[in-house]
Amino acid sequence: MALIINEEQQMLKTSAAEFLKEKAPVAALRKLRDEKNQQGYDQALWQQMAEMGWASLVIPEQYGGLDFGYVGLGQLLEEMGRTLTASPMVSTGLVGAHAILLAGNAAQKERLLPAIGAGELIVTLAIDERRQHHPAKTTMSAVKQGNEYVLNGKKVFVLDGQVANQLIVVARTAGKAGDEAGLTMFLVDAQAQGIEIGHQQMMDSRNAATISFENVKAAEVLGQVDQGFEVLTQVLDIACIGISAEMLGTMCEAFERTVKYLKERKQFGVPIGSFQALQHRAALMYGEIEICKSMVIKALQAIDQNNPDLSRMASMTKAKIGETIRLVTNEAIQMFGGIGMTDDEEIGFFMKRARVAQVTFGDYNYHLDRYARLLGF
Amino acid sequence: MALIINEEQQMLKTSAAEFLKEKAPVAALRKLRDEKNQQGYDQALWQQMAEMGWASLVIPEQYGGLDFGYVGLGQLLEEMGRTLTASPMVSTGLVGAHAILLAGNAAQKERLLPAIGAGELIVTLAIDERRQHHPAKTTMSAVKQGNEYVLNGKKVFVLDGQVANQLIVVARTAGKAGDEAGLTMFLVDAQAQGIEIGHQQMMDSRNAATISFENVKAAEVLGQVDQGFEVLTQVLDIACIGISAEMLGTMCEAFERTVKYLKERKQFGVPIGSFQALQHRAALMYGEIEICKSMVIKALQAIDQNNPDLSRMASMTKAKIGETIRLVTNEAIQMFGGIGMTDDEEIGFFMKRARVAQVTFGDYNYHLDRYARLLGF
Amino acid sequence: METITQQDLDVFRAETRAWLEANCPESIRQTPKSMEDVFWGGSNPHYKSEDQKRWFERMRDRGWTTPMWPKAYGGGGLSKQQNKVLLEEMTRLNCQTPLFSFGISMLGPALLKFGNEAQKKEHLTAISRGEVWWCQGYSEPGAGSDLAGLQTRAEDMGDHYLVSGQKVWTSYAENADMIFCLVRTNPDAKKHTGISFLLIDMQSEGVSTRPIRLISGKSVFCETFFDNVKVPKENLVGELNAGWSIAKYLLTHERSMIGGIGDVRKEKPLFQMAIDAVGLDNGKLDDPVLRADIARWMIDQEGLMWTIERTTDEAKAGQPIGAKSSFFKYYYTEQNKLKYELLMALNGTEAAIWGDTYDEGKLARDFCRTKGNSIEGGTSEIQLNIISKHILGLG
Amino acid sequence: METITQQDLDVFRAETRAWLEANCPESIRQTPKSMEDVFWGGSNPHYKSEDQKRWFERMRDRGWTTPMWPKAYGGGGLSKQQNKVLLEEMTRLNCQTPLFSFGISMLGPALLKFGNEAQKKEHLTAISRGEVWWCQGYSEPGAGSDLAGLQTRAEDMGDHYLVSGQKVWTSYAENADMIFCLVRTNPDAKKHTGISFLLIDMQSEGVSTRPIRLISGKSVFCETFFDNVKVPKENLVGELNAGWSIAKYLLTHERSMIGGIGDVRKEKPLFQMAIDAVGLDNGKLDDPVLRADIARWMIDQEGLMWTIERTTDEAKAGQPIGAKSSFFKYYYTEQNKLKYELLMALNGTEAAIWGDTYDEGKLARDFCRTKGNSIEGGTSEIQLNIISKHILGLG
Repeated sequence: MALIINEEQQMLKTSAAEFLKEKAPVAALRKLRDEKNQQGYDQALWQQMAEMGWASLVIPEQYGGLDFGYVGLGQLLEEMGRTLTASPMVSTGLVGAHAILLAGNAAQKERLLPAIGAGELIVTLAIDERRQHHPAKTTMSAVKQGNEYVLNGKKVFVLDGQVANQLIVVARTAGKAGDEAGLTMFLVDAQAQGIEIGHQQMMDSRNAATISFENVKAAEVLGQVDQGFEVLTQVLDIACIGISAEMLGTMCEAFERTVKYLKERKQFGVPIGSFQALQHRAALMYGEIEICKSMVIKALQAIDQNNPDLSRMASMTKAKIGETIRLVTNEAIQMFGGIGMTDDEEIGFFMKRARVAQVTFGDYNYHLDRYARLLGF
Repeated sequence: MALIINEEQQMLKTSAAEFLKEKAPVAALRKLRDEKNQQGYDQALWQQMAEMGWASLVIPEQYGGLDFGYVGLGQLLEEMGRTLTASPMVSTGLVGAHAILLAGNAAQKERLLPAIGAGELIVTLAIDERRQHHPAKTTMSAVKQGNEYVLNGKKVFVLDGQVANQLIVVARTAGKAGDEAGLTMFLVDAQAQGIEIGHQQMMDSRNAATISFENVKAAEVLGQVDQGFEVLTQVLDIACIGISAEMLGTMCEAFERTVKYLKERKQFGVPIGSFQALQHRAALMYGEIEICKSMVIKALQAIDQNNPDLSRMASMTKAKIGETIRLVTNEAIQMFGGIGMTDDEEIGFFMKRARVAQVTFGDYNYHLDRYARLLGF
Repeated sequence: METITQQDLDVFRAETRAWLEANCPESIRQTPKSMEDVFWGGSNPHYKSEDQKRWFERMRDRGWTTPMWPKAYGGGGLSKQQNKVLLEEMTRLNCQTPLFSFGISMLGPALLKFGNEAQKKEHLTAISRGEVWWCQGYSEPGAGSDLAGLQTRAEDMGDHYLVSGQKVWTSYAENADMIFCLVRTNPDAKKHTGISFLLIDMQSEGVSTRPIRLISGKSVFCETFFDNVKVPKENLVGELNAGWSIAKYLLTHERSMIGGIGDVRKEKPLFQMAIDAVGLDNGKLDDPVLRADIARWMIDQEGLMWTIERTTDEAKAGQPIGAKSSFFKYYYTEQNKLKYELLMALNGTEAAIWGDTYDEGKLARDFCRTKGNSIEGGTSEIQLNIISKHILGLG
Repeated sequence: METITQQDLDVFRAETRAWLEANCPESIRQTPKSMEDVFWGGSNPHYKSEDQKRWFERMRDRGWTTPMWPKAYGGGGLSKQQNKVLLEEMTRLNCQTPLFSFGISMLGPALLKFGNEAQKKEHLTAISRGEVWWCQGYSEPGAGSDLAGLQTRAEDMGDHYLVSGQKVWTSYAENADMIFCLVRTNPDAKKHTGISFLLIDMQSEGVSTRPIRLISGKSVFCETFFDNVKVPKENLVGELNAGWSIAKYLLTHERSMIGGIGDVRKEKPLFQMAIDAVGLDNGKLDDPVLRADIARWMIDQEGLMWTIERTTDEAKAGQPIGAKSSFFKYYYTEQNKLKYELLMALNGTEAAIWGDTYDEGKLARDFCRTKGNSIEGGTSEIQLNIISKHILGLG
């Protein structure tokens, strides 16, 4: 398959770029932040996105979706990365919807997917329990009591957890921390008795929650009991690739703004972009970004093609993108100089978003290790 | 203690520099190589060095030495590093002499140290058994038979092994590979029955040997049976610091030649040293070399002061010096360009010596790991 | 200067020790937690405590807020050796510095070298006595690394200068009584030769300030605007159009301070913080990549500290330091940035918390703040240029 | 050019396949081990085997040593599509290239574009028929990255040029019959405008060569000296003083070849070599730092391959490649150097063995040789300059 996007995908990308530039530029994120918006995103905007089909882009037609494919979704995420648009696209459109799509039974899909697509339902994955992402190390307990399970434990860094309607909670029904077997996904109402949600503003001005579970009754299993790990892995692989596409947009925009600045800003009577040391550093970044672009489209195609190597591709993509966005946003601040350190200048927002995205669904070291593990070394 | 050398040490350094520049410049190493000299160094020159007391610089006066201290020895090694002088200074003057000094009994010291100091005896340590240095993983077996031990196994990368008179062989008298306990050092005559020495020319035009032992009878233990590891560690720490001093000289010389070349070589009508990208890379090297200089003198002083932290200092010094000499010699070739790739130009000799020195007594990764281990993380 | 015998010094040490023990309040014998906790002086002084006030006044009265300045200007008149003794004795008791100000650290040295008698008398005395809070006006939005490219103009109006323009990164300008500035007095001269060094009252008509919010949040930095501000002629320091040499003198001074000081706070070694965050697995940090990164950082950090030590020893032995301070500035700030990169990695998603206050998101905000280390006080690029030109002779 | 139908192509494919199967000897159906094993042609041809000779002659007689060149010049006259079919069918059988030469890859394209009819007739035919071994004379000791700074002079003596100067990095100059050169024909013009493209017989009086020994040992490179060498006027290609445009055309050609080809030898993936060298511990490479380094390298390498793939696809879709070949040249060579750094680390002291022959110290020597990758064919610095200027628009 050629590593280029087709006309339909290009049209979506272009129209998304125009829409976002107008409706959700970086200034909109700044506004959400300065207003201390606890929702973390603009509800009306999300509604509009849903109406355009963004939340149901990869959902099959039978559940009201567009079945447009992942390469297309990637273009959307990339454009949202460029404008740093805050929305439940990642938490719900990418992760929540996928968990239901891949693990849910027919009834669950029919009940939930159309609502997600319509922008009416926020469903987010509650998986991390400590600072480092490591699904197999999940310890949250789910003990069977009659027809129900009782959940106890704590989840952290739950994206949009403060406004979610439904939580997909990964808990341990068997085995011990470190075992891949024995994990189960539960669909839990966010209002359920025993749930306490602590809202947290993150560095990127988006929101996440710390959620504690005290004897929370969960009746609804998503997928198979004890067998959740495999489908969870698929969900997370797709999540990694999706967020990589978003990060690609963020790094491209940050880089382009930096190159523009290098051309405009004068020091010692010449544009600073005429200094060879900065030129070479810019050229190195250009190269790394080219590599990232190839990885993202290759990985997006791999989802569409059910490539059996998806996990390895997801990990290498997330790792490489994570390191490159670190490089690019750090260099951006340095090259903008004092101006880049001020909150008035937007470039800092890119570095902050980069930092949060880097640790979402596993950081560089996690994915580097996983990549090697998958190859058997 | 001030981190500077005193007048006596400075005098030694200056006179050594003059002597080496005249008697053993890089051209002398080239000559040894082109003549396919199997000894690997100039015997007459080594004799002269011994007469000047270089081989007995840190040997106590009672064994005919000068007891001049390690900071002094470091100056000598640094100057030898600048000229890439091939000699048994490392194999015998640094390592062999130290093993005897630290582990030997009075009789052994009296018998061997004056002969080493006089340049008459080559004593080298046979320790590595595979590509990676790792003393505790020694497997060569020494089995007691009456008053003797019988050695079986193979040693590789024995410095100057092809011309050594005596070998200090590290063998296992108890325990298993990985155990620190159970190692013993033996003094073995290089001509002993069952020893087969395979000569190898190394990348740096110096020599090392692969030595196999088949039922070799060893009667003479150096130090305590089964308890060799501790004293061996001391010997190797001193060896690491000594060779780091030599490497410091090599990197300084390579760097200075590179900076000189940057000023002389013209491209596009200007010296290439006027290009900012090269300037910044040179400035970065300058800084790393400054750090290396401080580490070497600090570590040399630590030997003189019996600093209990010597192992950690040895490992950090060898690690940092190894990475920096890699950087500096790689950059040297790149900055010399095509000329640097030719054998006619001497800069390549520096890179080659750097590569061998880097892996001598443990490479970067080994010492980085050891450093962390010693700090307990 | 008269020579002081060792005996004299011993006597001085004994007296000083006794005086400090008697006069430094207990609550002052600890390292201040932040720059917010130190006493800055000024026309509207703000003391953290009665003890702080008492300590300041006692030290001020001995001239020990500026121990080496001449007594005639409110200083202590101490010799270099005596000052060293005083500092050692203060360190022994962990006494806080009684007065911290840019007047002491920056303007003072400039006035001592370049000021006329009247200026010394007036301003040094006020600085010693903590009566005036000074801030610094060098940087401008259009200038940046090209400091000499500044555009703020001071026009000679006969009996006064008329100043218009804008300064940026004027730390604490909101609190300051006075500002020392570089201004352009000859717009036709080559850029380094048309600059003068001027003292301006912040209360003058036409001066206004605006705080700067950084990517890390609230900061002490401000922008300072001059809109046709009248400045008396006697406020010119040094010769007209010769301000650049004063600026250079102070910049070198500043760079060696930034590079040399190290982190004053005592904190756990990085590997210990790593163990706390990630834990050990079979005796090794439970992330082998981070383990190597941290080992590398610690080795470089210790190497840097030893290099500062070695350079100090070499300087004592008479070897010139030259442009080495640029290397220290470069390496120290790059190391500090890297340290925060590692702390972020160690703390994973927890490190991404921002919260509503600085303390809630301290790590993330400190991290953001470190990005400025390689920009302020001369960018890393400028330092590399200096090393390359002045140490290596490339150019 | 007439259009070829799919049906025609299918017929061509069937015929070609049958012919190759009948005419390509079994021993030729394998990848050559090194450049020493391929057939280079020349006036003193050296065949590795009878089969190699037979294969060359059969292909030559069909014009398939240069399949797309016109039949009039000894070529095969194939269309682009036919050539693609031929290559695919050769690949299918793993047939070796029958003739390898700089005449085919470099001089030929230049002559086709810039040569006159007589030159095409004479030289292209000889190249196709493998009768003349050409080498390239661009670089000079004083020039390096500044290729246009060349000093070799060709003076117009009325009926001939008189050439004096020195070339360096003239691969296989010792074996070559002819050399194509850049020479300075107008020393007074600006440096790019006084250069001409000249063909010189290596047998001429005054030409001498000296092999260059590299840091890796013996090499195919030579220095070539011209001492008042007479060159016939008809050996000028293109206009006088317009040689730089020919050189640029060929350089772009060369760069895209170097960047694009990748490693032709099939070898184990790096992680497998690492396992062989270091071994596994609990399923992970028994050196966590090397493990991470290798994972990083492999990720970048695969990313590079995908980027070549993507760029090819984009080019097919009509997006210009522009200066991207500079990026490929840069990244590919830096990756190759890094790979050898990792192989050296993996093999520890064993990698430091040099021995007496290239094979004994192969790894160490190959490693040394890779250091030239980022120098030859335009240094890494030059590539970064090009990316910065032509892709990013900085300058």
